[in-house]
Amino acid sequence: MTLETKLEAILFFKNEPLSIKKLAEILKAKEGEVKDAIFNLKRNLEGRGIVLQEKDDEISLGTAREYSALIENLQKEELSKELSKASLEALSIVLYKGGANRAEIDYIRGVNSSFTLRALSVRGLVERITDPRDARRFFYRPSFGLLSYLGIKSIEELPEFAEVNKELLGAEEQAKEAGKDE
Amino acid sequence: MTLETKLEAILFFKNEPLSIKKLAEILKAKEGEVKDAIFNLKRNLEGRGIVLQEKDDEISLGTAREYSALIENLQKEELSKELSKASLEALSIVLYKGGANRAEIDYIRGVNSSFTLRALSVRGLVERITDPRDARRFFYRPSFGLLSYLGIKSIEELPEFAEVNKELLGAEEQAKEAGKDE
Amino acid sequence: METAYKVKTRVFEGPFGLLLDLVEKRKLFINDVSLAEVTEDYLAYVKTAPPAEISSFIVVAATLILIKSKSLLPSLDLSSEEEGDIRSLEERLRLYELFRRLSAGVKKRFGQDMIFHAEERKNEMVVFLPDEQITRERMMELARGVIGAMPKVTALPEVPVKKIVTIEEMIKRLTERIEKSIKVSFRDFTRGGKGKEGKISTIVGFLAMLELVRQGLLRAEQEGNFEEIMIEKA
Repeated sequence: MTLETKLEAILFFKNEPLSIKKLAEILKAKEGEVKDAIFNLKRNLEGRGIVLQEKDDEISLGTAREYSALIENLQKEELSKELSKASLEALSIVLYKGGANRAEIDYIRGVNSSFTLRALSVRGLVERITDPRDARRFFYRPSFGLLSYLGIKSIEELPEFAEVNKELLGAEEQAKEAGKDE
Repeated sequence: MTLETKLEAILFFKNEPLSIKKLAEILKAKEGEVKDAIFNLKRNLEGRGIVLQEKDDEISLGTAREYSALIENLQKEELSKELSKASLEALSIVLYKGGANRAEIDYIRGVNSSFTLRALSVRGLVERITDPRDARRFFYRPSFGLLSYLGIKSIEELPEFAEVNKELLGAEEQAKEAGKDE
Repeated sequence: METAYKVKTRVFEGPFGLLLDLVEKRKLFINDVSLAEVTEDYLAYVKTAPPAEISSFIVVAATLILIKSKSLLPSLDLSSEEEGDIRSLEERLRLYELFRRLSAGVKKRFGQDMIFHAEERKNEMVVFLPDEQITRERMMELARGVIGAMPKVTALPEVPVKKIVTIEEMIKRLTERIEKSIKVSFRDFTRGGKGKEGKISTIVGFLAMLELVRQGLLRAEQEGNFEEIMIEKA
């Protein structure tokens, strides 16, 4: 029994995303050790039917994207793959910014996005949490469900992620300046 | 992609024992080939957290026996945990709507409730049955245990039931109206 | 893929979507020159939009008018705030352009090669375990709370700014003023409103004036920089 195999057993049994913090607690290990175990598990799963997904300090198991068609046929509930333009825009913002509050999304889109965000949250494509910077607001971040629909193991696998994310940090500063009086 | 990794993906996803016959059907392979793949997968999973289990003619993935103490602890911990606000909210909807499917609960709460409902199911607070209106979905209704815990014989005895029930249905209609562009 | 902006058939997508379509249709980059060039098309669309939607376009319309005015009257002095508005519009439009490009990539991938999480276990062991938080009163409070948090029909979707004044209203007001007094100063007409609302009102007024001049209903005159713009019925 290694930390890595215990980790695998726990993830399989719980069948839901778990945070590194929570895992460290269950495993009675340091978070750094858990991270090492995650790294090893990820490597060991390479080329297998199961993959490890990572997002916001949480991890989850899923089937590898190569088996998409095979598994989709076993799925009972019909998946809705339709996304409106508004939804696609909001999702891209949430993805490439690594989460955003409504004001930030509205600023970029130039229109109010509250209904779009609600619909995305209901569909489980974004997670609605309390904004860490302001408890009166919601913060929307990508969900594991969204990564799954996109067939990616982590947000970094999105095309152009590193460049765009960096570019956005710069733009965000400007936006803050410009949006000060709004 | 080999038969072995496909098998792993299928077993992981289905999360229930499957017969070799059924697997051969899904994999469009001969039973002999499936048996070989099972043999390989079993060997490959040796010493891991997830292992292949065979019982009668059925196989499934499970956690290795060494981890049973760990898993038991997890189970206990999960059940002794206080219910979250999200769970209580979902429970109140199931009660005042007189049962609901997940889509309806998601819609009313504005967030996805999959994990929340699972937690309620495991604790015997709601019963999960096939939705009489759509066999591909589940319908959640208050359990008898829940009603007797609340000291009522039927949901109509809940405080202000008629009024809250009506408001709930009305608000649902309104929200659909308000968000219909999405 | 989008080669032409079809004003009549296109669904409402907000001011940036419209503006970007117009700029891209002409294969232009985002800058003050291209924005000045598409201003009229933008306004033409805004005028055909349903009243409930016009409001979301009006702030951008106001900035476009500024850009257009500056290109028509190079002598026009812009305040630093106005220059800031123009810069900010260009930046926001570039940001929006970036996300529109990224969302095309997201669309391409969405639902293609998917990852699946395991299904729920069918016969999970069930232990009846209530929680002392579950009481009749609490259940009612929570149900009521959920109802209160649901969106209501009265909240109009996708409308970002308060409706201040429409172009048509301004044109109507302008025409009435002109008809009453033959010659009136532009500043007098817009009554030099204060703050954001006043500024927008001035800008929309200016736009309305340009429109009437274009239609040949009005004649406008400005004798020099900073001088009053005098308008009269043609």
